[in-house]
Amino acid sequence: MNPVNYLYLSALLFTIGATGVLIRRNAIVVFMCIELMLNACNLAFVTFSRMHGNLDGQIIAFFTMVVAAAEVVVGLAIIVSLFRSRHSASVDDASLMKL
Amino acid sequence: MSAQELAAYSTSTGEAFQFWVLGTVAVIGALATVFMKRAVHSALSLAGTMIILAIFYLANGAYFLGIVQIVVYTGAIMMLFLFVVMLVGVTAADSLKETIKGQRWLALLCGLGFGILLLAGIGNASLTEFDGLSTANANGNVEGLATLIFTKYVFAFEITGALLITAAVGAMVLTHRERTERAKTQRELSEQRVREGKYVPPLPAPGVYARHNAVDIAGLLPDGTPSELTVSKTLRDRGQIRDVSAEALNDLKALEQRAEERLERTEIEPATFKREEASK
Amino acid sequence: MSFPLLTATAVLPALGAVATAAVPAARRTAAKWLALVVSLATLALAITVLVRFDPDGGRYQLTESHAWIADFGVRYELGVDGIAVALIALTALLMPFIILAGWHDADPLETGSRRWRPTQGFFALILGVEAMVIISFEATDVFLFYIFFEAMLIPMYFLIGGFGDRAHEHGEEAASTQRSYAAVKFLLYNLVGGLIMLAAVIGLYVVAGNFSLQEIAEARANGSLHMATNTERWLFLGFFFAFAVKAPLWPLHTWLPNAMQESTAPVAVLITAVVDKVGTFAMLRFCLQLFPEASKWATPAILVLALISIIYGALLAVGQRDIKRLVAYASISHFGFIIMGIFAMTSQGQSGATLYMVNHGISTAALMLVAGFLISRRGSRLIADYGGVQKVAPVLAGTFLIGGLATLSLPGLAPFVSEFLVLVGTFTRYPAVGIIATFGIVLAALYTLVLYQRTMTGPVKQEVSAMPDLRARELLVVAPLIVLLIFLGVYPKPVTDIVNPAVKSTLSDVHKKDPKPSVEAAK
Amino acid sequence: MENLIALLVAAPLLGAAVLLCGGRRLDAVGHWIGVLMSSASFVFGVILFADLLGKDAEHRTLMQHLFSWVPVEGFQADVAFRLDQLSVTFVLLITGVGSLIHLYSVGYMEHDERRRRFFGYLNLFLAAMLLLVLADNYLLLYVGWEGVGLASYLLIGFWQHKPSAATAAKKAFLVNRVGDMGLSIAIMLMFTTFGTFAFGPVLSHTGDTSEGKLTAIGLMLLLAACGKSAQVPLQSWLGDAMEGPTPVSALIHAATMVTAGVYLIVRSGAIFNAAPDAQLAVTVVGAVTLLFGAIVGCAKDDIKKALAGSTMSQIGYMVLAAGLGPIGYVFAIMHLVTHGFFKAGLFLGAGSVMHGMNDEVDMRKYGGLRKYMPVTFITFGLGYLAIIGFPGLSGFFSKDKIIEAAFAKGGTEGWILGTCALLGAAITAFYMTRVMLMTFFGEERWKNQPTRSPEAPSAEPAAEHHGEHAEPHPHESPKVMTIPMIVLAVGSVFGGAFFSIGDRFLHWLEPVTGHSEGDSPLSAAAVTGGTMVCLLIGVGIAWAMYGRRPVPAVAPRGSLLTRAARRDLLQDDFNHVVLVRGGEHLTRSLVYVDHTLVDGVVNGTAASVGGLSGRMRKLQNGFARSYAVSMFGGAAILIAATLLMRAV
Repeated sequence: MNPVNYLYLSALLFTIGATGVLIRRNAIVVFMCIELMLNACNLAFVTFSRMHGNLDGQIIAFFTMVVAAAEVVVGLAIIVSLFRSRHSASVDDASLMKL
Repeated sequence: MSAQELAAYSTSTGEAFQFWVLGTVAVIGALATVFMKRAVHSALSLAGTMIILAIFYLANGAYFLGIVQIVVYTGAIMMLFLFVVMLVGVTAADSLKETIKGQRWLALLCGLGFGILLLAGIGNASLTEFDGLSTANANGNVEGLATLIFTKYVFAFEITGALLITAAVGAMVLTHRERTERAKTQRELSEQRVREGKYVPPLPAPGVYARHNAVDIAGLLPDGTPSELTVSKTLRDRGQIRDVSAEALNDLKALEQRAEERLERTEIEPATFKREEASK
Repeated sequence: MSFPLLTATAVLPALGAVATAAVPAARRTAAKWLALVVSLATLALAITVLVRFDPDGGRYQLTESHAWIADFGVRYELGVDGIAVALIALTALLMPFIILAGWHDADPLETGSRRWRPTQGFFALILGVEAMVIISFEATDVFLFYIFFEAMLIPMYFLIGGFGDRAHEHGEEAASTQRSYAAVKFLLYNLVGGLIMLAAVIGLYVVAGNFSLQEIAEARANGSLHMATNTERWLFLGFFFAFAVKAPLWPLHTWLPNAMQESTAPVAVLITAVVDKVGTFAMLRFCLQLFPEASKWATPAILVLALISIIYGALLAVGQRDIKRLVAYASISHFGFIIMGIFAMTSQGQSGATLYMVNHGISTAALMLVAGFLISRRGSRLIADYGGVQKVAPVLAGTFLIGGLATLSLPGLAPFVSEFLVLVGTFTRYPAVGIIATFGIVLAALYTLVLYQRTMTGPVKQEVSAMPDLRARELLVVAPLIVLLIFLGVYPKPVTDIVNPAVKSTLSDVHKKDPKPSVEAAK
Repeated sequence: MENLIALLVAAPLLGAAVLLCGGRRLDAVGHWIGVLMSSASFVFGVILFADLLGKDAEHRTLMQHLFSWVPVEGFQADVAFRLDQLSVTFVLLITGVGSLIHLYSVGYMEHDERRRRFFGYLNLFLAAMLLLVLADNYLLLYVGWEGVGLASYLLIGFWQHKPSAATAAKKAFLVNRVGDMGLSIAIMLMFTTFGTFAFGPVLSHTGDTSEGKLTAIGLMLLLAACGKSAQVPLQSWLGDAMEGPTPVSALIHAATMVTAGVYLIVRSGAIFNAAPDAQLAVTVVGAVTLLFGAIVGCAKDDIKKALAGSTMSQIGYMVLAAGLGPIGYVFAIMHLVTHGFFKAGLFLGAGSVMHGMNDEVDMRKYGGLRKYMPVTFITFGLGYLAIIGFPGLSGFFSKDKIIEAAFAKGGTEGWILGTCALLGAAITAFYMTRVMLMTFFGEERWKNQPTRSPEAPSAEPAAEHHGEHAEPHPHESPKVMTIPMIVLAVGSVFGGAFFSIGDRFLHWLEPVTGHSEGDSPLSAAAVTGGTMVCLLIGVGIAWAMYGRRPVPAVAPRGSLLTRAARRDLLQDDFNHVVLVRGGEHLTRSLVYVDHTLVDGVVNGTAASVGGLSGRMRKLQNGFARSYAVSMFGGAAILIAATLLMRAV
């Protein structure tokens, strides 16, 4: 089997995650979808590192994880405070982009 | 031959089998993440997907990452998610009904197009030959990563450290609520109640039935309607009050009817009629 | 590495602007004095530049050059030729008068407005404009020039939109809306011009590989850099369009009347006497040097436009009912003369045009500032609201008349020399154009005298009967300008001596020789 | 000795500067400063004149080069003066008569609180005029030329609170500007032709260039001359110029402004000699103006306007003579000088009459004034005799010579021009007699009727003495006014004789202007006889009309010609309809165009952009997710693009 399939898989997962971001309103779920996308990328990285035979890909994936962790922490904190202020976790409710 | 070489060049049929099975599961998990009504379920299915990804990492010779994936992601991050979900409301199932006109179709269309393009891109990129990680992982995957991290990527590494700290502090700052005045003592509260002249006695208890832990069941007022006051504020906010007034009345009816039957008063219709009425 | 005089001349007012803006709200007067002192110091520096500059020396002097954005060959390159020196001197000279004239223009209406600091802002912006104008006169790197040519718009925008005449015939509400309209119009016009120029600048970089004016001019001269005819023409048009907007050339002029009408007199002077000069100056320095062939190709069209500006501007000035608008249209007519002189491509024409820039700056300043004093007294810009001022305020009327006579270029006052040079220079090569342009002289007399007659002469209007004559501060503003007008009218040699060599080399860039007279009677 | 030349100009210029910048503290002595300065420059003039007399004829030219004025590549304009016989003649006339008028004004403007400024302007006027006649190149001459225009603007509009005065001043300046345009074009032509515009080179090289160019230059110079000397078609400002105080009229008409045109033509003689067509044009203009002015003069009831008409026609004589070329130059100048004397005298006399009559200017309200103001009467009378060319008086000599010269032109031209000149002489005699009779003879029409021309300025001296509606009681003017009149009268009596006996003037000017006797078809005696006959006819008719019959106090409707002449032969109406109205319409429509068309295009674009963005705004619904969709779609499109690029 050709490891390229891993890439196909990651692409698929990424797309699903993206679509989720677009159609879900619950901020937490949206967040999960973002995580899904990140993971898909990580998979791609890892596969690439295997293909090119060096570890840089894995390093990047590692950094991605770290950053993702940080991002999740902050993001969830934001969600919580949002929920406190306006008893809902819906993305649309929170959107004040239009004055 | 050891897993190392195996991961390096050829991909054994075993891996192929593993890929096709677990890959399917992963995709299903992803879909579930997106389409489950309740956040908890989404979180769980995402966790499943992540574990499968961890396995794939291992299969791709990224042992360290595989472990980290399980420990950090599935172990820490997903748990964090669950915490928040609990905090925000487990049962708060948000309807999947779309509010923005055409959003869903647009989204699906974009997703479809995007996915197709991506796959096509990967497809026509000639990635047939590949040299495995045997050399890179020669003296241990972890050592290999470490050397890279602490030599080539040391600067980025430091920065990510700073980033993590910032994130932690940021999270605290965001969630921390500054208490402006001293918390009121019991005494002050009661005094205040008396002064305001409402709810001088403590709030009424919830209607507890020995059915399950039922703090979420409102107590009934004499006319049989449930009283919001009897349920705690958080539940009220989440709208997780269970209204059992109807069944209570039904049970009452049932009781009466049985009593009637025992007393050989057989006019079924009214009873049934009543029941239907009650069930309304 | 000697002392970077040019940089200092530009940086000093910039620092002054920052300092002025930083003055605390309560200390208004301090800010004013600070601005005044800074402008005077800048004048001193400009004079040193004037002194250090050797007319017979190299073309660009006091040059400075440092790498700036190495990847794109952008350099921080300064250098002045005679034309630039003259204009820098003019700018630095006018600033103190502008500041003095605007002494009370930015005092807040309601006293004790702590938060907003209009006065500080006003003077800081003026100094900022000065800094940018000066550096764009000095820049010999096209990109550097472009940056400041555009950046100039920002402070000007706020000056026009933020500070208007204290009294307005339609009340403060209408005033503010019209102000903002004028400001936005100014900004849009110049931005459009600037963007087109930006495209041309990039194009130039693509063609030439660097931005240095001198290098490119060199390369063009010795043929090592060859441009395809069409390329050169397009680039030229790109540059010229921007400059034509800045120095309003018909039909791109309509922003000027609004801007000058709505802004306070000192700001109006700033626009027409200083900022617009950058446009005409840039035509002379960039268009002709970088694109000699294209310039020659475009000359007929440009001359026609200039001619239209001259006549059209003058006619419209006659038709105006608003003093400031009238002066604005007069300026449009004068800019027509300047551009005509530049593109006549004769040494008389171009020396005249340069001289014209200087003289027009001074004369317009004199006329406009006096007009401003007049308007501030009566609180109206409409000519019809005045009459018989000459009887109640003779000094004001006298200075106004002298300013007007300078505008109609009366011999003995500075503008005459330049205007006549331009006319002669044009006539020697394009007699028809020269003759038509002379009609502008008559029209100039018409609008000036009509303005003077309607405002100053006749029976005294009841509203102006209590009008005070010029105060000491105002006299201090006007008198030096008038003295200067007379001096340069009688003895323009100092300026021409500086300008002539620069003009000569510019002409050699475009490979043009003055037409010889049919009879050699001079010897 | 050369250095004195600059002082000629400097003195009055200094005076003007001091008086205008001096401020109120000079009010007390201001007028005397003015008189001092002008007479100082007269003294300088006399000294220089004496110096020139000392030299022999062809070395009578002093040059002074002050500094290089406008040095530009190939364009050299210097501030340099040339004093030769021609210019010194003018200098003496200007400063001499000018000083007298200064003196006269001291009395005339006595009660005007702005007298100091008046004298400042007068000095400025003298300075400009002197610069004009002393300049050594045309550009510097142009400075004086326009300086004169400015001074006249200031003086005519001196009573600015009178709208009529302000308008007249503006008109004068504008009409002159048209002339100036001609001069500047002429200078440009010279520059392109000769590469310079200094008198010496230009006038000495006229042979080297084509006649066409010279004709063009000549015509442009003629246009300039028409503007300054009020020749048809640019004469319309002269009548209105009477809005100024009377001394100003005297100064403008007699000594300075209007003579500038004649000076220009005579000075540029070399050019005209080489361009016959231009010369012809000059003579035609002169002849037409001569008759035009005379006719206008006949119809006016306003004494000053009548005199203005006569000035026009006298200048016409000079221009005519100047147009005749070497035959006439000298006589043009001679008539100019003598005219300077008697016309100044006449105007000062008229001023003195008005002074005594509450500034009444309508001659129909005069009459029989000879008893009341004898000195004025005598001086005015002498001036009158001089101007109509009464034998032995100065006008006789100069005008007679011009008429001879006109015939001497030869050919039909000569006949036509000569006849015009003769006709002019007759009309002159008529209208001057008319003025004389209406003013000083006949019954006293001003009796028992309040006379006060409504628009007469309160600043005029007599107003303080008499109330608004007082019957005038005529009185002789003070010494300071009469003395200049007497001096001028003397000049106008003996001037001509002095110049002509032994052709003094001719020999004096010949080196500069050159002279040639034309071949006159008539003998000098015949011409003189003809002139005498015309004179008598003119006087006779006037006597018949105004001397025998009483003059109606209200002007009769009069014939068509009379009415036309009262309105300056409709020339003003023409200007008004064609130029003023047309100009107004043009400007108004242009303003409209500028606002709607030029500006409208821009605003239109702006509006359309605004509308478009208004539509676009609908897309921004503020929902994060829909933005996300667009981002995602964008990403998809990017990928598609890259793939396509790689595919292609």
